Amino acid sequence: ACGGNGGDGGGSRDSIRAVGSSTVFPFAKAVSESFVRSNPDFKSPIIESIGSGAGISEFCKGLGPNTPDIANASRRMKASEFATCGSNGVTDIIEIQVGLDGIALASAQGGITMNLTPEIVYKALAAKPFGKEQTTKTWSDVDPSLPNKPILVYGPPSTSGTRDALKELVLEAGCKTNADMKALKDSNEDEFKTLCTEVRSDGLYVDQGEQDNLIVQKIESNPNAVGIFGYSYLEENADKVQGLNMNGVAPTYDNIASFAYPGARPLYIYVKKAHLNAIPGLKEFLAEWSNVWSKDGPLAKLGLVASPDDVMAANAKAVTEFTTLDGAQLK
Amino acid sequence: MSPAILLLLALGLGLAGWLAARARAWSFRRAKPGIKLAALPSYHAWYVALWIAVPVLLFVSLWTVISPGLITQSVLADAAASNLPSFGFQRQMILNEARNVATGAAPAVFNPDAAALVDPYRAAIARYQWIGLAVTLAIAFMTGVWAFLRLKPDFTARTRVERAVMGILLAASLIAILTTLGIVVSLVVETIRFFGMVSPLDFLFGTHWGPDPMANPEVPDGSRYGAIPLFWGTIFIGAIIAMIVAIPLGLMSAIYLTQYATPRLRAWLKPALEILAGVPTVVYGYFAALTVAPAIRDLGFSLGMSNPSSESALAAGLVMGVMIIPFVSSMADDSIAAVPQAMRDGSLAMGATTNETIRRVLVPAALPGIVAGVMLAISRAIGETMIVVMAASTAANLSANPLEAMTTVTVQIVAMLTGEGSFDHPATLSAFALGFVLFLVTLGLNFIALRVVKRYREAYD
Amino acid sequence: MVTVVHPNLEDTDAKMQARDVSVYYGDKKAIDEVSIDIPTKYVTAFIGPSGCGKSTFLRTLNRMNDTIPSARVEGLIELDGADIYRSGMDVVQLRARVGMVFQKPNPFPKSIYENIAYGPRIHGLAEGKDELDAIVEKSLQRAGLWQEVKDRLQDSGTALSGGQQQRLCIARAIAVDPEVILMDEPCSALDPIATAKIEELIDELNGSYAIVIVTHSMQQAARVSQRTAFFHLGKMVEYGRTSDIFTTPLEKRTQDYITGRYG
Amino acid sequence: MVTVVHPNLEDTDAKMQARDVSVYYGDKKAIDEVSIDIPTKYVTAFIGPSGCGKSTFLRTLNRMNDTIPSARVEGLIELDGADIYRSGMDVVQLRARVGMVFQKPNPFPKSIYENIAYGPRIHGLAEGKDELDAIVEKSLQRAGLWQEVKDRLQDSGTALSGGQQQRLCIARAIAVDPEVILMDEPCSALDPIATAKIEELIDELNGSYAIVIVTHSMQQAARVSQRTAFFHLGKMVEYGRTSDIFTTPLEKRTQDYITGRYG
Amino acid sequence: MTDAAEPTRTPTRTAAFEKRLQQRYAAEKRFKALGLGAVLFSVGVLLFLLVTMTINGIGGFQRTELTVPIDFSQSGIAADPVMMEQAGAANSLKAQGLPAVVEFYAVKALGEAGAEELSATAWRDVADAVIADPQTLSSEVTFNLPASADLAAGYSGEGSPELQALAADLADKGVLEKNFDTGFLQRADATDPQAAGIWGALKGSILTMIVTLLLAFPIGVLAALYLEEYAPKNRWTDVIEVSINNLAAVPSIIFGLLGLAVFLWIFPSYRSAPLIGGMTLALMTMPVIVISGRNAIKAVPPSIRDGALAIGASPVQVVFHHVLPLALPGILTGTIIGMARALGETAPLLMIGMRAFVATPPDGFTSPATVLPVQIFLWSDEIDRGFVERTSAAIIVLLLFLLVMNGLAIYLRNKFEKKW
Ligand SMILES: Nc1ncnc2c1ncn2[C@@H]1O[C@H](COP(=O)(O)OP(=O)(O)OP(=O)(O)O)[C@@H](O)[C@H]1O
Ligand SMILES: Nc1ncnc2c1ncn2[C@@H]1O[C@H](COP(=O)(O)OP(=O)(O)OP(=O)(O)O)[C@@H](O)[C@H]1O
Ligand SMILES: [Mg+2]
Ligand SMILES: [Mg+2]
Ligand SMILES: O=P([O-])([O-])[O-]
Repeated sequence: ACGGNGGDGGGSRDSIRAVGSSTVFPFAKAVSESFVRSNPDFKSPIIESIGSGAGISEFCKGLGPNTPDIANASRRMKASEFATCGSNGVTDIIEIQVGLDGIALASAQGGITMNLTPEIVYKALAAKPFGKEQTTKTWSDVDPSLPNKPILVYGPPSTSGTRDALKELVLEAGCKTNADMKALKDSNEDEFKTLCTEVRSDGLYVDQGEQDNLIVQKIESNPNAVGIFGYSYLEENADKVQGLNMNGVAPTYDNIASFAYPGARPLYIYVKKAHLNAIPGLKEFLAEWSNVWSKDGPLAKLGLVASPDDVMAANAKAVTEFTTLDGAQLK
Repeated sequence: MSPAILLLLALGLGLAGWLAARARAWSFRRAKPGIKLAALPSYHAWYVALWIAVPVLLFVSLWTVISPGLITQSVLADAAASNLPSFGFQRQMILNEARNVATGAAPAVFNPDAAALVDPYRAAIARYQWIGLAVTLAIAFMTGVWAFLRLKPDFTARTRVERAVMGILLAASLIAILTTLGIVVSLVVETIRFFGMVSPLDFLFGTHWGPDPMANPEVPDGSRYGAIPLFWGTIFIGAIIAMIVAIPLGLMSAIYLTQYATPRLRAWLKPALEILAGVPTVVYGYFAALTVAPAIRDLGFSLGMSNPSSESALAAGLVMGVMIIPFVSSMADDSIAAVPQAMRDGSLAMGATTNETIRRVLVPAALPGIVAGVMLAISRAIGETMIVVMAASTAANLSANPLEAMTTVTVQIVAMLTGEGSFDHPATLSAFALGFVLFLVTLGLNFIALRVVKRYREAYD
Repeated sequence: MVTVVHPNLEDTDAKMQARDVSVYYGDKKAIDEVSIDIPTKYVTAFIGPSGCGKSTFLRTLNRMNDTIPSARVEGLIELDGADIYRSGMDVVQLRARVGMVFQKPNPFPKSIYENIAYGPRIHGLAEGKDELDAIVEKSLQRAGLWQEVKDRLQDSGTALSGGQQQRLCIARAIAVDPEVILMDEPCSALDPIATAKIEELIDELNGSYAIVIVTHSMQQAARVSQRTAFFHLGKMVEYGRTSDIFTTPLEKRTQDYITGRYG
Repeated sequence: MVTVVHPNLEDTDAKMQARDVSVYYGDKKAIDEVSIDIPTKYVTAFIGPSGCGKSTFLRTLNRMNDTIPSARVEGLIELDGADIYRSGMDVVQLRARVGMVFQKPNPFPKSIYENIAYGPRIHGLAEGKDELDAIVEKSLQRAGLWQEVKDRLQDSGTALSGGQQQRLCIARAIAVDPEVILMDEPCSALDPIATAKIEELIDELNGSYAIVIVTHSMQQAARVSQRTAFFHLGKMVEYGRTSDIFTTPLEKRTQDYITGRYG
Repeated sequence: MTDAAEPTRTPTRTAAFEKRLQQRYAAEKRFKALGLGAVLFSVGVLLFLLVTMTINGIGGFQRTELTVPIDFSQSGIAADPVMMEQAGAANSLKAQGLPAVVEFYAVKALGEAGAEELSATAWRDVADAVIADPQTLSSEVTFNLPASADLAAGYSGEGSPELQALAADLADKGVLEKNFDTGFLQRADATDPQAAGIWGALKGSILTMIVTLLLAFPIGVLAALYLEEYAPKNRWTDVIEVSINNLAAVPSIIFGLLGLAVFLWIFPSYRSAPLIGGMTLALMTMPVIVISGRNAIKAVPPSIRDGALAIGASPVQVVFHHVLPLALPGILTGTIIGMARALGETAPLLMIGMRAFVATPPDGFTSPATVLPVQIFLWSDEIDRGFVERTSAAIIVLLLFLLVMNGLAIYLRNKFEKKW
């Protein structure tokens, strides 16, 4: 909040700061650990999990020691965010796709099982499914073929990229199965967004804060609950929770890597080029990412799905050459 | 020069002044044996020492603020600085790096640009070090000599030194006011900003809570900021469930410990209660989330609920109640102890049993104190954070079912502010408004309670 | 026995009898082998300099010193011939039979009515409101307070004047229908007019109850009592008819005290 | 002036002079226009019933009542002719010159040595350890305590008996070489033997210091003092040679008090 | 007190009275039992809490390790002692293929499946050993290397059946066991419960407490002295008094808001630093010290002050020579209790960012850090069974500190109670 470099308040900072996605958080932590052990000269990076949206908004506040060097994101930066960044002087941004993740819908091992489709999820979670009052209380209210169990979904909060992915990849897709809605998209984009992506707030969808771990804990202790979180958490806790099929496809490594599972999405980190020379170790930190993101690397053990080879190669280049992001590519 | 060294210098100069002045005072005595000094030599010494150390310290703090700027300026004037990048932050970083190497804070430069600047930095630092040192010495010398010259046999050094001491004491007690002011100002400023975006009516009387931190701050949606469910959750967990646990248990514990327990037993049980009071809330929270909440969920199932919440208000409330027990107990203990022995004797002499005496005489007589204690306990409970953060929900439900999930004011403050607080979004600012409400309510409770306790204690004195 | 008992003291019914009673606070002996008969029909006064053990001895008579953890009683004290310190003795019952009034008036912070009704209620002496009302009225009347408070029975007992409070305490003691009433300097916190009222009251109660009164005022002892015991340094020095003690003390210490030589 | 001063009182050097001194606690007048000369060479006793203002007046003499926020002094008090309540008066100096000993012995919870050495140290009366040792020894000797404590100067002052503690306090007061010593019932917490020692000590100190002693024992006043002032209800009723006051009191109230009619 | 049921009691009143008396004594017994029950419930909860934490926590002080003998003489890895002194030593060993060597011997000792479950960073432990003593490179050494978190879970009877079977198998072979983990007290936070340690948070706590103590103690004591000894009775001092009493009862999270809005606004770059944490907690602790300090000062008998004043000590001398030394034990007791509370405080520190993940212990007052209670909070959100144990272990460490502090306070209080 304080401006400039005046006096001591502006000060300097000699450790890397990365904020943002809770999905990327465990990977960033692991990279940070690995970085510190390989480079004992540098200070440990400080990583905070505040959600992709909040992370990017913080990232875009400007340059300098009081803003983070890296934003972790479980979705791509939006054009609007890029514009905000630019207007705050954050113009040269390096975008690195560190891998893939899927949003997984899951329940406890031995808990409720369903074969979901985006449409079902949309109908169960929307504030106003297809513009009508939300009345469903049980899954069988949504679709008679589903079990007669109460709807209780723990999911990501609005600051998170996982929520954005949920909106884009699942809810909107489910919404568009309705012809009216599809038509609405062209006629009134705003209305469409509201109707298709607004999540119910009557307590059946519980927004669990920036802690995917907690969601896992919650559904583990409640066999009727469904959780929505990154695939990596599913993989990490395979003994406790099970993925729910979507369109008949199970959330597995291969299905995500092949984009067969509808919830697959890339994970990014955004880096301020201007900070590269200013923050000791930042370059090495980026290099560390590329050291560990391979398919048989340590991050894969934590549940990161490696990017396809060509993408990985391109990003490995970005890590060494610091190619900056062109805003025009963004949506 | 590092502040630590300047600080040591100030102290050293002060010490020198101290010794010199003391010697001077003794010399008065030796010059005229039998003369009575108006103050002890050590007070003369302190007088001079203060006159040296205080101005030097003031100068040193000023110098530590301005000298880096001066140094940087002189480095920037150096030729080697001409090819620095124009971007302020990066340039600053390079400069910092060079300075760190020059001062020995860092072993080597990461950035080649910085390497060229290390020597100019060394030179500039050395130059300003000397300047700083010279000014420091000059100040010390001037003030020291001035003070020294004032020393006379009849100089009332003690009164002056003591006046300085009193000033320090007064300043220390003013910090309390500053803190209160700091709290009020920081809360009020942000709360006003919040109410500039969201109407206080929506906030205080709305029944839907669902701030969206990603929403556009320019067009805040007041209907998402209705805090009634939070207030209800706070009251339900902290003032109802927790108190249902804490009041009877705390009161009975106090009664047992003060009226029944043998001194030996009390010597063991009282510290145990004190330990209970000393357990950090995060541990209670962990206990609530890990042990109590699942148990309550199972209870919900066994009661035939189809889907009991695993973050029920009951779990948080129960554990919070346990946390409050020692607090209620010690307040009740105090109030009962304040009832004069004569009351107890009077009742016993009528042939009342101990429990009749307690229930019909002691507790009614101690009631104002106990009620005040309960008010303090409630204020403690509604301000408690970690237990509810860990065991209660973030879902803002307006329900009277203790097995349902509920959220509280403190949970939402933490939820809105952990991570980066960007102070221009109503979602973030709402935390300050919530904090302000919490502050006012606890303040009111405390104020009334402390008044009651005080008045009531005086009544029996 | 150290006590000098006046020879011309006729035998009377003894309501309570103490034999070789010693009281200790921890290791300290506060009462040293005191023996005395408390007669049924008279007022007995305990006098003596401050700290001589008057209060201590008085409190042994209804076991109020059970409330002091360090206090320990040796010897025998009987009420109607039954040892009150025997194991199995019911203290609650004892105290209902041996009432007590304290130095500083200590009404409960409740209404006047409740102050009186408290005892009968806990002991179940009244069945129904009417009986209770009757007890309250009778007790207040006996204590000479009825006229003054009958219109404000619901006012707090602490709102009364000091003298009224003390009479309230006496009424409270009477309400449970005791056999003995112990009074520990009941007037020392009162002004002369209130004191006179209390003395009058004691005169009236005399005969219905065995009354023991501790006082530091020899005049008061002379006025209200028929028997007087003089205590000194934990010992009972002299005991006899009040008139005898004040006119013809047998012991030098008694005489010194009565003539104001110490105290 | 309300005070009756005995006519045959010869003029002596007055160390301190009080003129029309009144002392208020808040609105309450505790001392009412008292005027008295404290002679340099004698012991002056203040006597009077409890609450009559003896302590209050004594404390005005070294401004110890400055420590009571509600206390306010009117009138003039002079030490060697200089007003001690004038603005600019250094209270610390005053108290070093006018020492005080309290009713309850109040040694500091430090060693005996430190108790005595404290005053000389803060006033800078000794240069070096030897001088200080000498002062400590001399003060203890004057207070008649040296023989008893010389082998255990490092023991805590609070470990002494009551009488020894009180003598320690007197030694402590002497150590700063005062001109006046004020004593407020110095023996009331002591047994007769310790009292006798203190009285002996006062006799010895008499002549070297102006001594004022408050006492509730007329015998003590008669024994140790040469001048006596009788206080009653805040007024000084009578002042004169001790022998005169006790044998031929001029005022009825004085006579009543001396003969034990009240108090 | 006498026993009600004793038959020797002679009835002296009506039968109804007697009967009622029985009931009253029964009520007395019930009431007493209720009171005892209340106390025992509280004590029981305390014991239950302590026992659960201890049982869970024992595991947290251990680490599941695999035994791997490595014969370096065959490995072809060289290290000259000089280079081993330098910072990049581990990287140099990595470049020479140390991870591969470790893996080779792991496969040899544990089989393919077993080697898979060696922690990904196990080679670093080997590297550390080599750096500590380059001589190892010429001999055969047996290492106890951390197993993966999954295998550790399997060994504890959790997780997938395959891993449980593998763990049982390895344990049978004697190459898998739980050992006391000295590193737990030396390392900082980590993603892998097997690698996580408490020292980072502990050091953060210590640094924070130092700042708190240095600020709160002198300010609190001086303020207490002023208010109790010198303050004139006027509106200003009333305001000070009321503020202090109220501050003592303000919820701690409000202090967090203050820290966030004021301290972090002045020093934005010290986010997450013990300095800011300590300042925030100092404001919270100061009123506690003032209040207990005032009580301790009040307990010094006025006769001591009178005695000193009467020999000509100035008010300042009276206080610093007599009152303060006598009140000090009481003040210290209050300070310790206040510090213990600060040590257990979590919420305000969450507000000022002391919840970030930092993989190394802080190296100063201004470097980002976390503290013990916050670490507990963070770990409590982890689902891994390993973290459940680590959390309990961290709680044990925290409780030990608090017990010691509270014990010290109680001891001080008892020792110096009623000296006069
Ligand atoms: N609770 C107690 N613990 C220890 N000693 C006590 C206690 N109560 C009284 N004493 C001591 O026992 C002795 C007798 O005290 P008691 O109160 O009986 O005297 P008293 O004659 O009633 O005096 P007073 O006229 O002052 O009331 C005294 O020395 C007193 O200090
Ligand atoms: N600090 C005070 N505040 C208000 N009134 C006081 C204070 N100290 C004494 N008094 C009142 O002033 C009057 C004189 O008190 P003082 O202590 O001087 O009497 P005294 O002659 O020394 O009595 P004693 O023989 O009991 O010591 C008394 O009525 C007393 O109540
Ligand atoms: Mg008595
Ligand atoms: Mg007095
Ligand atoms: O925390 P997110 O990964 O969902 O942004």
